[in-house]
Amino acid sequence: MAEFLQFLISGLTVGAVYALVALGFTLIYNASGVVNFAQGEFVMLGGMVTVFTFAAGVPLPLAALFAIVVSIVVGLLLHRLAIEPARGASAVTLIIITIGASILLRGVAQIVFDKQFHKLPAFTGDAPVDIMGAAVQPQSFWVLGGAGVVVLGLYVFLEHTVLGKAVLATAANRLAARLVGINTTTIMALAFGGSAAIGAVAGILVTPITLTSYDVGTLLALKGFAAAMLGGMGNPLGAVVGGLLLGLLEAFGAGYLSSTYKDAFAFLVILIVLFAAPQGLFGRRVVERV
Amino acid sequence: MTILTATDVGISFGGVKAVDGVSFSVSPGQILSIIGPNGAGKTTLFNVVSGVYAAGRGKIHLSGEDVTGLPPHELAARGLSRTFQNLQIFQRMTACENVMVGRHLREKCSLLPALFRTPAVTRQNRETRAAALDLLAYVGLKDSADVLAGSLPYGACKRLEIARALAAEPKVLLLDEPAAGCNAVETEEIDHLIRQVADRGVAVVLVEHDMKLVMKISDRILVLERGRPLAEGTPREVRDNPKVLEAYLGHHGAREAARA
Amino acid sequence: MRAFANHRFLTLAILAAVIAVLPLVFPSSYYFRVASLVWVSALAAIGLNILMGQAGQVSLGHAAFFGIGAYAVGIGPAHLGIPSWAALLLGAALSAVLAYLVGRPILRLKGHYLAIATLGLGVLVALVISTESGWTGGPDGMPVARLTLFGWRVSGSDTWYWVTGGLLLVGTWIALNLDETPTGRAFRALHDSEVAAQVVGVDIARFKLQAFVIAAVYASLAGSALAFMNGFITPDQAGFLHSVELVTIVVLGGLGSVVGSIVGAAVLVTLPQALTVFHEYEHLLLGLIIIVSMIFMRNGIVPSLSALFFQRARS
Amino acid sequence: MKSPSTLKFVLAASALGFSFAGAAQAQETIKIGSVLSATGPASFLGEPEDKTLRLYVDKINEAGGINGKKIELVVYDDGGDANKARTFATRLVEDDEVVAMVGGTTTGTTMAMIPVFQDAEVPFISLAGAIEVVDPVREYVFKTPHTDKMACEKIFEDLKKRNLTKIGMISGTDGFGASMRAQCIKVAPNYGMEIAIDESYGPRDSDMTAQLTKIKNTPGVQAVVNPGFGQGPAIVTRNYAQLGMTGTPLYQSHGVASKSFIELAGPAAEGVRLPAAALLVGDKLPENDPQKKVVTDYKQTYESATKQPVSTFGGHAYDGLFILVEAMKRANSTDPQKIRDEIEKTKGFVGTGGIVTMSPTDHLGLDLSAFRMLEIKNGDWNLAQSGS
Repeated sequence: MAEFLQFLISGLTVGAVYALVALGFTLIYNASGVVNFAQGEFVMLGGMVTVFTFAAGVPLPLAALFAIVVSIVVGLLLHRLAIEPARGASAVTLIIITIGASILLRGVAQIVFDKQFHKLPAFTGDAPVDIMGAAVQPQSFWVLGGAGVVVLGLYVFLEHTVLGKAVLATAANRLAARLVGINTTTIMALAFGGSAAIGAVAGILVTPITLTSYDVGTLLALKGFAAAMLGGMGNPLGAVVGGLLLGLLEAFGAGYLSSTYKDAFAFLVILIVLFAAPQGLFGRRVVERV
Repeated sequence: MTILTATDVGISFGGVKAVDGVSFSVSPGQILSIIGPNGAGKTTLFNVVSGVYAAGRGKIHLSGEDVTGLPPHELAARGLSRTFQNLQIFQRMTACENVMVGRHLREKCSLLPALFRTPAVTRQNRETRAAALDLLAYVGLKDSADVLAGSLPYGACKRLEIARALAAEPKVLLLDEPAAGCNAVETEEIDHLIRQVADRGVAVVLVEHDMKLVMKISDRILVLERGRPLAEGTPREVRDNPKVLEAYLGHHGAREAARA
Repeated sequence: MRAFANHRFLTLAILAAVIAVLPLVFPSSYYFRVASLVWVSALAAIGLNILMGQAGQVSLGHAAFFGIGAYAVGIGPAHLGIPSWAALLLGAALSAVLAYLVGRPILRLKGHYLAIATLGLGVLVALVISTESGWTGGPDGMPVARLTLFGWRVSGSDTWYWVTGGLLLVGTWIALNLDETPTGRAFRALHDSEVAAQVVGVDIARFKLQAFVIAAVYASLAGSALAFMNGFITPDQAGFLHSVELVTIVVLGGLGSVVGSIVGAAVLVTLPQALTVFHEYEHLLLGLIIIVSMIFMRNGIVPSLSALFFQRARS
Repeated sequence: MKSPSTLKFVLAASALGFSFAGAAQAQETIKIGSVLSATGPASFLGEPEDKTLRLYVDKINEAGGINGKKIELVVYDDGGDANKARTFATRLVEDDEVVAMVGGTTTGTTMAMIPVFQDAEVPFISLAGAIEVVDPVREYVFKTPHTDKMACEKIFEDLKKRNLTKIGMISGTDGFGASMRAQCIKVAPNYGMEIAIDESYGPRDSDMTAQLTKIKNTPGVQAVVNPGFGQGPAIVTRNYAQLGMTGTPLYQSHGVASKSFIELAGPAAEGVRLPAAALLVGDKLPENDPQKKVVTDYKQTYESATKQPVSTFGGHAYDGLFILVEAMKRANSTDPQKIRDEIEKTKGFVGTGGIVTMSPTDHLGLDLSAFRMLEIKNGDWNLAQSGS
């Protein structure tokens, strides 16, 4: 039981980060149809900027806030300078642009920061908490709680604000949204900024546990993308469930099966799910209209 | 002697019965038109018959064989071809290539000779291109043969789709609003074209809004309303059917029908 | 563009001329090495372009087949006693079989779902390669025996330049052949409209599978060639980043353009070599160049430039 | 770093135009090449190597160079990719025409480059860990870091002294971890070690509690060994403390031999042992230790120039460079063949990694005594009291 619980919490903590990355993917995908492979770089920025600002003597909460602001600015610049000029290009062209952006951001990070690993102090100490025999880092609660707040905040924003509804409308049908007077360019900028902020929050929350460096983004982007697809692209709920599920699959795979092949196990499950449900777990089933 | 028979066909999406208990049949050389207002389920019926959607219930027979649930390419192999209401042309291919794809079933298509471009492949290519050019001439697009289909005007695309469908040498041809968006002259041409096709022994099923065209060329007409059959018969019978006239075509439609 | 079949011979003639002439300006055999890398990457990219550019099916795990080809010629002679040339064919056959088996279920998926499924396939293959170290040498890689053909031991940068150049010519020839055949037309048709292709009788599942298998065999052969050339292979060759690199080559060069794949490979292989002058700014510039070229040449280098050229010529 | 060859390259590749063959080589310089993984997954090894080489080449040149000739250092970054490394190796040999090479951060990149240097008969001093670099001995290939096999032996030796024989292993699946894991499994029987459980984690994994829980629940495990490098071992160490496993001794490898490990692992690192070079405990060495001067000098020079804590990885580059420099001085020639011969004759060279004495059958020249068993106490490295 203690063992099971240990795997569970480990999986949820890692999964929460995947979920936030997946959520970032979803937000941008919905608003613009772009799969943003630079999403992992936002997580890196959140962590690295906080680390370096904190090291410069700024209190942690302010450093974190600053990191979020920096990431948002980078997100907006990414949209303004790389995505907007290529408006109307094919999906795969846009994907290559975001891949270029991720190489660029990593390149900048290795110059501005460095190539070493860094950590942040845990927000509320390192002493593990005992939950029915499972030892849990207090930071895990911050990650889970933080992810929960982000998800809840996003939900309230999307469902209960005019701007949020405009985002949903844009997601449902970009042309129609434009016709009813929604400025879809603004919505897209909003999505890039918001998605950058979500990524940065994930980076800040998780750095005390996982450490960070200039190149943590690539793998996170891969896992986040996998999570988003597992849940069903474009569905925020799917992204969260997909992320948590992926984290759990890895933890239980490593715990009960083979730690060497845990990634293989996770991807096998994704493949099987997609064969059974080609639109992911929560994806909309699209009927082709001809 | 019918070639295509649909019996009690139905399909629903999320609880909404888009097509509900529709039956029809058509014989070689005959033109059957399916009419009805928007949302009556005409295109959905086409999609079910041509295998694009899987039928929820009912049976479809082609040349006496039960073909219910077969994928579109299997139906095509059995002689059923169609066009689309919203253009489905191959945008990045030339007009001629579009029609050449239509000849797919008439070509030998094995991979290895293709990779090494054997003389047989080249020869067949030449034959296919010649056949495609004939068809393009037939629909009046000879001059556009080597133009990218994506850059053709709308009316030309409509005719291109017909040419592509004919290239498969079908026994049954489903035409989904072939005259939509065409001017009077173009409509006239298409009218002529369909008649010619039918005269060659092809069974034609037509979905069309242009009542003048429908009344003029149809042998039989099936009227749908909200997925259900409302009436069936010859153009005259349908035109005179009070149900259709009053409840269905409405005032305007009735007058138009009377003039035709 | 596609209409003139004679372009096929013109393209091949120009490519052959480039391959023949380049050595005259090469100052050292290092240039042979870089050019061979371009030919190998181009070969893999041309195959992937048949899948992505012609048939419109994305693969984010294509390096898996590259890796299978590379490791086949490593493992075959070392562990199974198979001659190198046979191992090369075996690798290609293995790639084809794997693509055939996996392609059936995977290719039912569309768009991004297909991307993640192929990505998953790539991750699985790379993981097996780097884990089964008894066979593959693990993450540190394994040596590859030199290729011997009829007693001739193929080695040396310049020899491999000609071998890979020849391979690329054949690969280009076949890809260009395919364009104007029922198969090639079926690929392009299902790319533009699956449903329209189906109703004229194109069995789209079959043709997607064919494109997948062709692309896998191209990648496998390119992988084998690189392994022979290097005499050493590591799991990087099968990894996600290499898959992304292949896709980038295809898109950068131009989807659907055979010449584009060669140009894309030339750019992406030589760029890091040229950018070493900038030392730590290398990655920054690489990213910037990719972004800017995709913004200004959104259909890829070759299609965009040739469109520009034809426009100029007309006006 | 302005390399005229790059310009040549751009011209040749882009224009298909005219050859600019071998101009600019008039000055009397000695060209030394290096291919390092300054970026990519092994960048925290490659970066200090890169900085060390540049730092000391400048120093040597300021002091007048070798036999009156200045050194020209050509460094390429392979990003950890073996195929790229191989290309850069060819470039060094064929285009830059270096007389020797110090580099090859990882075993994978080193192994991919070996054929180039063997074929061209140019000496290559590798900075990679695995034993296969020098076993079997190749004529032109040398290396400076201790082998992973030695690390295993050193750890097992210490375990044996403490009467601990049943161990658990948790290894990274990167090249370093996988190679050392294999070596440990191979030499374990020689020391009477029983590996009760063998777990692994991916190079980028961020949570190892699942694997450690399994080890924790394996009865009878007396010590845990963690072959790995990068951030993985730091996370393992933290998870280890989190799960309350610190009662069981934890051994790290020489792959974490940089102060940043202690920093990253924090208080959890207390009591962790690892085999490492004397460099890390320079200030704690007795005055009569032959390595004392070399390691304290290097540490001071490196840290004041880079503002980063010293690591044994940079030390390997230092050793490689000076073994080469001294060989060139002895050879009094820039002929690669003669340099090679002199490298092989290196005897009693005092480096950061130990005292190196090479021979035609030993292209490493270090023995187990080069390794010190360290223990982390009060946030710093200390020489472990053996047998405690």
